[in-house]
Amino acid sequence: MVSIFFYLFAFILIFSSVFVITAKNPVHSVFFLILSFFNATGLFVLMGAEFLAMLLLIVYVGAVAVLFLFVIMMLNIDFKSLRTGIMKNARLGLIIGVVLLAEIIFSIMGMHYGKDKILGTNLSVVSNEIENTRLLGNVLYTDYIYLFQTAGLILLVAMVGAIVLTHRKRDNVRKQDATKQVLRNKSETLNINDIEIGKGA
Amino acid sequence: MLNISLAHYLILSSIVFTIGIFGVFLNRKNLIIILMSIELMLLAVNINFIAFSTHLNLILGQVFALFVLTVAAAEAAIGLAILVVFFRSRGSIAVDDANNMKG
Amino acid sequence: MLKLLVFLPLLGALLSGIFPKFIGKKGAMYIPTILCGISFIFSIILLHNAILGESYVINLATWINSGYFQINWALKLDMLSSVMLFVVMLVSTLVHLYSIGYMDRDPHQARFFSYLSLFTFAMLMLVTSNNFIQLFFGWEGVGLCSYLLIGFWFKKQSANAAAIKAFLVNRVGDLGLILGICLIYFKFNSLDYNTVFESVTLIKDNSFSLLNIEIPIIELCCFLLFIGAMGKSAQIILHTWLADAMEGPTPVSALIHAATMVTAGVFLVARCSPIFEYAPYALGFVTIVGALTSIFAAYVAITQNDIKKIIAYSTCSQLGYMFFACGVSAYSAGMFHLMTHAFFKALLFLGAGSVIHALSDEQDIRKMGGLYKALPYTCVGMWIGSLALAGLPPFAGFFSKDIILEAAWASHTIIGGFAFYIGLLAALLTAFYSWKILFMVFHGKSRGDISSAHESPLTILIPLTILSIGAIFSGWLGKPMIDTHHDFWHGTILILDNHEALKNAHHAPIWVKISPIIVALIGIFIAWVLYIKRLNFTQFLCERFSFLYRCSLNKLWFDEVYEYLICQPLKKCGDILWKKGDIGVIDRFGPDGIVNVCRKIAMRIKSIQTGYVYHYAFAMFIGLIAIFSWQFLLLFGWV
Amino acid sequence: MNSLIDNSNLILALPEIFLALWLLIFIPLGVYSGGSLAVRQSYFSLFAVIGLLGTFLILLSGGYKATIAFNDLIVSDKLVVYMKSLVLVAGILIFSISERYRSLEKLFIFEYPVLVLFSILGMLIMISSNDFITLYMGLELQSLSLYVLAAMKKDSKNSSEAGLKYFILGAIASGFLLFGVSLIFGITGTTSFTTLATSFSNMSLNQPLLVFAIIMILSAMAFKISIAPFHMWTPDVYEGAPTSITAFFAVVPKIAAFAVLMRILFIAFYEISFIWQQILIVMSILSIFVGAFGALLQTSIKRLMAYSTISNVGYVLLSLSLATSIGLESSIIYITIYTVSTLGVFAFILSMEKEKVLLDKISSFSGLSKSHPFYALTFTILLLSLAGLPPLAGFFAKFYIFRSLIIGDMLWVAVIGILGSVVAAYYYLKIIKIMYLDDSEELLNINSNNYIKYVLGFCAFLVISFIFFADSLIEFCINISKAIVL
Amino acid sequence: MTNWPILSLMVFIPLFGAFIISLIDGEEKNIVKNSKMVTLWTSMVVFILSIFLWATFPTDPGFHFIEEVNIFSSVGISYRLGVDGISMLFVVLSAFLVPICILSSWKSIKIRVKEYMILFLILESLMIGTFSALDLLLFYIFFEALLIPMFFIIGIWGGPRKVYAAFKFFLYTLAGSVLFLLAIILMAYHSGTFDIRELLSHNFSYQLQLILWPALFISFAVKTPMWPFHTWLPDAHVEAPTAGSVILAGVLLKVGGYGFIRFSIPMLPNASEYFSGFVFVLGVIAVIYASLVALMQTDMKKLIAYSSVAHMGYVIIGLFTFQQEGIDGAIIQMLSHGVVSAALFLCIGVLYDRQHSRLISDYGGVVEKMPKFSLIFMIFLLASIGLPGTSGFVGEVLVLIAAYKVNGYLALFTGLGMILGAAYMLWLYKRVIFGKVTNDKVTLLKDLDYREVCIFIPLIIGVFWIGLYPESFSIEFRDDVASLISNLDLVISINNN
Repeated sequence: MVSIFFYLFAFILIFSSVFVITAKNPVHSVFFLILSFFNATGLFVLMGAEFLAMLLLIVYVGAVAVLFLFVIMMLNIDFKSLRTGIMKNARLGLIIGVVLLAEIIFSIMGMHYGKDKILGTNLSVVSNEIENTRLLGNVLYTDYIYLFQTAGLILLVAMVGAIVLTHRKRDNVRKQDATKQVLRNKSETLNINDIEIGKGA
Repeated sequence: MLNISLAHYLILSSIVFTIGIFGVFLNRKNLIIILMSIELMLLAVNINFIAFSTHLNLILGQVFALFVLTVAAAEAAIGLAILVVFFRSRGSIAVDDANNMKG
Repeated sequence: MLKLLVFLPLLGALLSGIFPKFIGKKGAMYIPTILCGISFIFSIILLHNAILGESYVINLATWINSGYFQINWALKLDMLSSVMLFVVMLVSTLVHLYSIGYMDRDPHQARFFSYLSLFTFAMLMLVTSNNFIQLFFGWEGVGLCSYLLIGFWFKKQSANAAAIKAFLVNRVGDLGLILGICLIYFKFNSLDYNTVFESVTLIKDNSFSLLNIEIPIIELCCFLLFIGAMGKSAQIILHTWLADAMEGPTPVSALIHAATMVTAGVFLVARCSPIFEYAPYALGFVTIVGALTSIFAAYVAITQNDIKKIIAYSTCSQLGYMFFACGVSAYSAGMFHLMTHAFFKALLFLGAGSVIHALSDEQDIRKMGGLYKALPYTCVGMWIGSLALAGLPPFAGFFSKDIILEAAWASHTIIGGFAFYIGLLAALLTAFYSWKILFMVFHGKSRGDISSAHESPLTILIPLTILSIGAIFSGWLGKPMIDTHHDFWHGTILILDNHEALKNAHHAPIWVKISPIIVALIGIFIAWVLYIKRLNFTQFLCERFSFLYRCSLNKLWFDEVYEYLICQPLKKCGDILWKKGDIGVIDRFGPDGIVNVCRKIAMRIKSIQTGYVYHYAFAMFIGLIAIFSWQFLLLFGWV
Repeated sequence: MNSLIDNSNLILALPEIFLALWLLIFIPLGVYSGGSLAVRQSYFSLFAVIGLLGTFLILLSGGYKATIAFNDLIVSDKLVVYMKSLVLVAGILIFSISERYRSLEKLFIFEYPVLVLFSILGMLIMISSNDFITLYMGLELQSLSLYVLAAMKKDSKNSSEAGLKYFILGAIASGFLLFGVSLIFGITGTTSFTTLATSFSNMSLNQPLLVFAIIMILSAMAFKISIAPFHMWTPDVYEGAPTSITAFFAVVPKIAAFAVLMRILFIAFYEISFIWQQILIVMSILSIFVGAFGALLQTSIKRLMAYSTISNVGYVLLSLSLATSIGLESSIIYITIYTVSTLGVFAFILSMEKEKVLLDKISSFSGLSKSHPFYALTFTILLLSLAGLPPLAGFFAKFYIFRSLIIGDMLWVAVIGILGSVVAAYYYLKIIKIMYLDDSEELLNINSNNYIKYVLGFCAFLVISFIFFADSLIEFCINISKAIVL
Repeated sequence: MTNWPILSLMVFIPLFGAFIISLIDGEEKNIVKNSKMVTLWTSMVVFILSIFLWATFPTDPGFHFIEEVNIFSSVGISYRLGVDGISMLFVVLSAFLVPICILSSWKSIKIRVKEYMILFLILESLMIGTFSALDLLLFYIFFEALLIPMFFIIGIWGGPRKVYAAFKFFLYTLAGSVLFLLAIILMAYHSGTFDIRELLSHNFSYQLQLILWPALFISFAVKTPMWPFHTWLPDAHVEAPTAGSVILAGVLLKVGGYGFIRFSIPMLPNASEYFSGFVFVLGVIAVIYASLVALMQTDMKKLIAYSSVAHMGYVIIGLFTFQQEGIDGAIIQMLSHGVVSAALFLCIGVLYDRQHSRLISDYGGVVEKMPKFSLIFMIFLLASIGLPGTSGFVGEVLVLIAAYKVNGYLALFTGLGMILGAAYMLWLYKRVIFGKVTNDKVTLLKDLDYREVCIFIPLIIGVFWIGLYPESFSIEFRDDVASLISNLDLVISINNN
């Protein structure tokens, strides 16, 4: 049962990943990315990491992927020109990639943990008495409090950075400045001219 | 085949990782796809972490994956922001156009 | 006294060389002359002392001191050196005196006298040295002065060329000499004459092998020394400079290129007689070279037209005589001839100088003739000189040349015999060209404008007179030199008992003794016929034997051969090495080449840096895979 | 459940905490402050510098005690303190010399100092990390700030391009790092350096996956310190980024990355040095040569400095690859001297301007020796030091590197390395030539800024007088390395 | 024997002088004048100190006037100064030439006088440091640092191709010497010390010597320069200002020879012996090749430069004979060459100052206008040829003699340089000084003035002093050389058995 799901998820994951990088239209890519994430979520669940699976869905599918879509839409890109992309060094890259993959797979086959070979042993989820989320929570705010805070800082940096980069002051855009409005007084704004009768235009 | 071992996950993740790398350097026209490829790479890493975490029964792997997820999100935000800046200055997001500086 | 003798000329040289303005024009001429005169007087006294058996060495200072190589500045007085001192100082003083008159129109007298005195000093250092290195000092010193004096008229290209030639040819000889000295030092660990001469017997059997031939060290040593002598004494092969050296002022030719410097080679051989005596092959070589030079130079001399060149070749020829005398172990005969030759050859040169001076620097004898009226004293002087040169009794040359030929004959070797007959033939030619000069210059019709010719001033005539007297009487006076019963040389010349040429010479048959006179007379007769009697016959002979004539006229093309075989190739070689070697190869493949390679690499790296981000990513990826694959293969032992 | 937030843990992280808090005050301050831009800017800079100074003081007051805190996540020892001090001092100096440039380029926004401070915070975290997770978080904190900083000059095409390239390649590099770390985690079951150090003793070491993991991690670190073949981003980013940020790039992150690399190599992977030694040697020689040759034909001073950096870090890595105490010590010395020299060079670069535009072309320095002898002289001294000529500091830096190589029995590597330094000498010399030997048609205008002048003079002085105080520094570095490698 | 640090004073007084000059400020004219004066007096003080050093120098072998201060105690590097008879003379030579250089550039340097003077003083300090360093690394520091001021002197005040020449000089010598640095480290690593005195008595293994020797050789061979590493020299000489050439030829080339005698031979005796044949071949090639090339030069400075190559060939041959005569000769030859080539460059500088040309073809008949100059030029030329009585001879004859001891052919080929040397030098003299005046400019030449004569007089004295009484020099180093050779023989015989 697990294996069927694994292969299902795995194959969809791989294929959708391939489409992510080959799709001509970036919008399609984003959708394939979302598909990949969904499958990854499935795999996470298979491995017993329910919290992370949910997190992946919420953060990635819910936020990041949407961000991608948003940017794509915002930038008003001429999709036609993007279609002409040719993969010039594809063949060389493919060969090298296959070599790398072969080497990694070969290495994985020979992997040890300690002195034991790990190949072939079933990846079984050990059922703990504490559920996954609680387990994470337990260590996250204690053992890893330092990192947790750091992560916060990283997010802050991301925010600051994103604002710095994308925020523009446009000169021709009128903005409402409440302080200025309140501080207005008569003498500055009003000019009362004493116009003689009959001479006004 | 039906025995899904750690190796299966690892191989899967390495394939995804490789696809991610491929996405970076095979793509000539679209910067956004590069960003997505990076997300794929990080996803592969997360699969690894979780697989090991399960295999070793150590929560550390999941913690690591959690932080990776967080950071990846921040990274995506920054990446997209830079992309936007780039687009504004060049009017294009083609990778080919980003070669003002070379040599 | 010896010290004063040697250094007074130096003082003179420095005074007129460095402070010409201070001592004035006259002073620059007279002071060196007077100083030389004083030295000359000293030299007479010293000669007298030496004849009485005095001999000593004055150590002045350390010169070079390194390991066993310990050389002192020293002055050595013995018989050999005192004779040389006398000859040198006599001629030098006379030439100084002569030059006062001769150079009166030259703007650079001070320089000239400075050079002359410097030369005298160098020659004295050479003569009085107690070791080979100081000898070399003098040797090179005289070479330098010769160079300076030949090139005295620096505006003349030919003079400059001649000066350089003289120096360089001498240098070739000097290289031989210095190598010889090196060899002596190598074997004897000393360069003092005494030490070396005393220990010659110790190494006479040492030998080394060259191309499987065992060559005794001592032979090589003498051979090298003799190469030095050849250069300085203008022996064949290295003779080319002497004729060209006549570009210098005539007094110079008289002093340096006739009487003193060129005889240094003979002096060297005589000085080294203790070594040469143990080197029979080297002696044979000396004989052959001497003989060949004597005939070759005489042969060339007969067709030359420049009065000084004829005398120069004559000098060359006479030096040949001296050498083959030394070659047959008759060193004293050589020295004897050296002395007499100094007189008559200086006389001839000074006479020729007088002629030239009178004719305003005209040297071509074809443009002279009938000068005996205008220059009577000079004419007499030249006659005396020529008679002495031709070896006619009772003039000085007779005695010395005679003994040389007799010694050659008496050595009873093939080489000696060869030298004898060659010497006779040369004597014939000598007489011929001597009278050719006399006839063409002083007698017959005048062929050029000689109306302005007038007798030279007293400063020129006095030296001529003194030298004439010397040319007549020095043969008598010098006779004791070759006396085999009484050791005139006080042991400074060593002759081994089995080399008894000189002893036997006195017992030579009468035809041997007379033949030189006869051939000389024949030579004079022929000259008379050709240049007084039947002038057109000369023309005929030239055409009849045109090959021989051209050979002689062109000096056997030695200069040309040297030019094409040595000078040109060397220059070409230098040019090739510079343009092709340095610039074309070393720079091109060395620094510049490396720079270019670096530039290429830099271009390559620049071109890799394309600016495309996917290329950068690709590079990272490739790097990763390359490293991993390398390690991967390493891990499985496949690399 | 025991809380980790106790004194012993907090004291160790106090500099970071202080800096983080300072930042948290800074951001609202920046957002809500009024007044003109120029005035604000100078206040912000001052504020940032004070923050850094405060951090530095707190750091120094902590002492050198070697301890581990936060569940093995962070560590403090001499190396950490020294490297952090270097980072902070260099950070302060660069901050002060970049003031003028920022006013020139209108980089008045307060986010600039904020991001710089963030990146320094990231570096501090990196340096004191004792776990790959901490390392990763610190690295990312630093990198994300730097990506933004590189792209900060929004109106400049080059700046955004630089940011983009740096970001993409940096992200790939962190992907590599993570993949490697995940494998290490899988193989050993831990990511803590100290635990890793002991875990290799009872496992099979000849598995390719371990090698692969290490290569992945090393590649990522190589990227951060711009070691060939992971250096490609360096010239472009140096050129494109705002010059003050380039100065920052050239010095500060390198120190942090090296500090953490030292920790990885000499603590975590020390047992398995046979795996990484060869790899590092090859990579460092490659980068020595890429750096040396790549710079030869450059016309932009910033690009040239990028290649110079590549070549210099090659030397540091070379001596690290020895896996000996002497190697470690000489690389610390080298980094110190490199920091000073490069700082000075960038102080110079930041002061060269003409008509309100910073000069980038080397050729525009021609005749500088006549118009501005002080700048020309100090710059020359710094360049000669970088070229490794005695008696300047750079010479001793190289001397120690080669000494460690020879002691480590790597003579041929030393020969190759030293030849690279000759090639490198050429392009430094070329700059000197332009300043002293070429005649200028136009004079430069250097608005004298005392900060820059002081920093320049100070660096040049240090470089010259290194020979006099070197002994104590070297002694100190030896102590540091002895504490790490026994 | 004195207690005060005379060597340090000699090293630091010029630096102090340079510092003083850098403080000079005010009107342009005054700056120029004052900096010249300060430089001159500083260098004179150093020269006087060097004379004092020489005068009080003990004759017993070994190092004297030793000073020692630890600098890098952790590595074992110290500031150690000290001289033995050999190096002392080079110190004197350096101190002697600098004032002459300053005087010679009194008028010819017109731009950036202040910097020029500063650089010269730094150069002096470094030269003296090089010769008096007793620490291997300290030696290297001085040795290498010499490049910097020289680079600027060639580069700023040089001729039209100054940039090329300066770069070639700098990079060539740098490339040559970097391997020396590695060798130093290796030597120190194996012997455990940087102290030259200890290293001299340390016995390196044969294998190690064979590795070290080439590294040292390349470094010194470039500096010397030996064929085929010589091509930087003509360029550097031609482009350098006169005083630069003087220092280059007079002192810097000697550093190479000094290196051989101080390091290569005594520290690596077996390797030196092993490679001596190779060195001889290079030396002979240098002598003949450089002489032939010199023959064809059209530029006077280049000619002299090539003659330097030939003369240094003698030096190298002399050194590697391992004979007392050879090494003595080589040292004397170096001293002599230091004086003579310096003087020859000054002579050419005199002409160049007047006519701004160094081409032989631009001259001819100079003697008419400049008799004093011609005389002086002649003296140095003859010294260069190696006429007995001048300084050139002593060294040459000793080298030849030692060469003969090793191999007759070596002496023969070396001796050929004598002939060729005379050929190119005399030909040069003929073309420049003699002959008719063909160039209008020559008629405008003025003879030497008072200052220039003052420059040449000490050099003339030097030439004759060395030539006539070399004992006063050789007495200083003879015993040092003797002990060196006895050590050498000992070590070689031990290792051969």
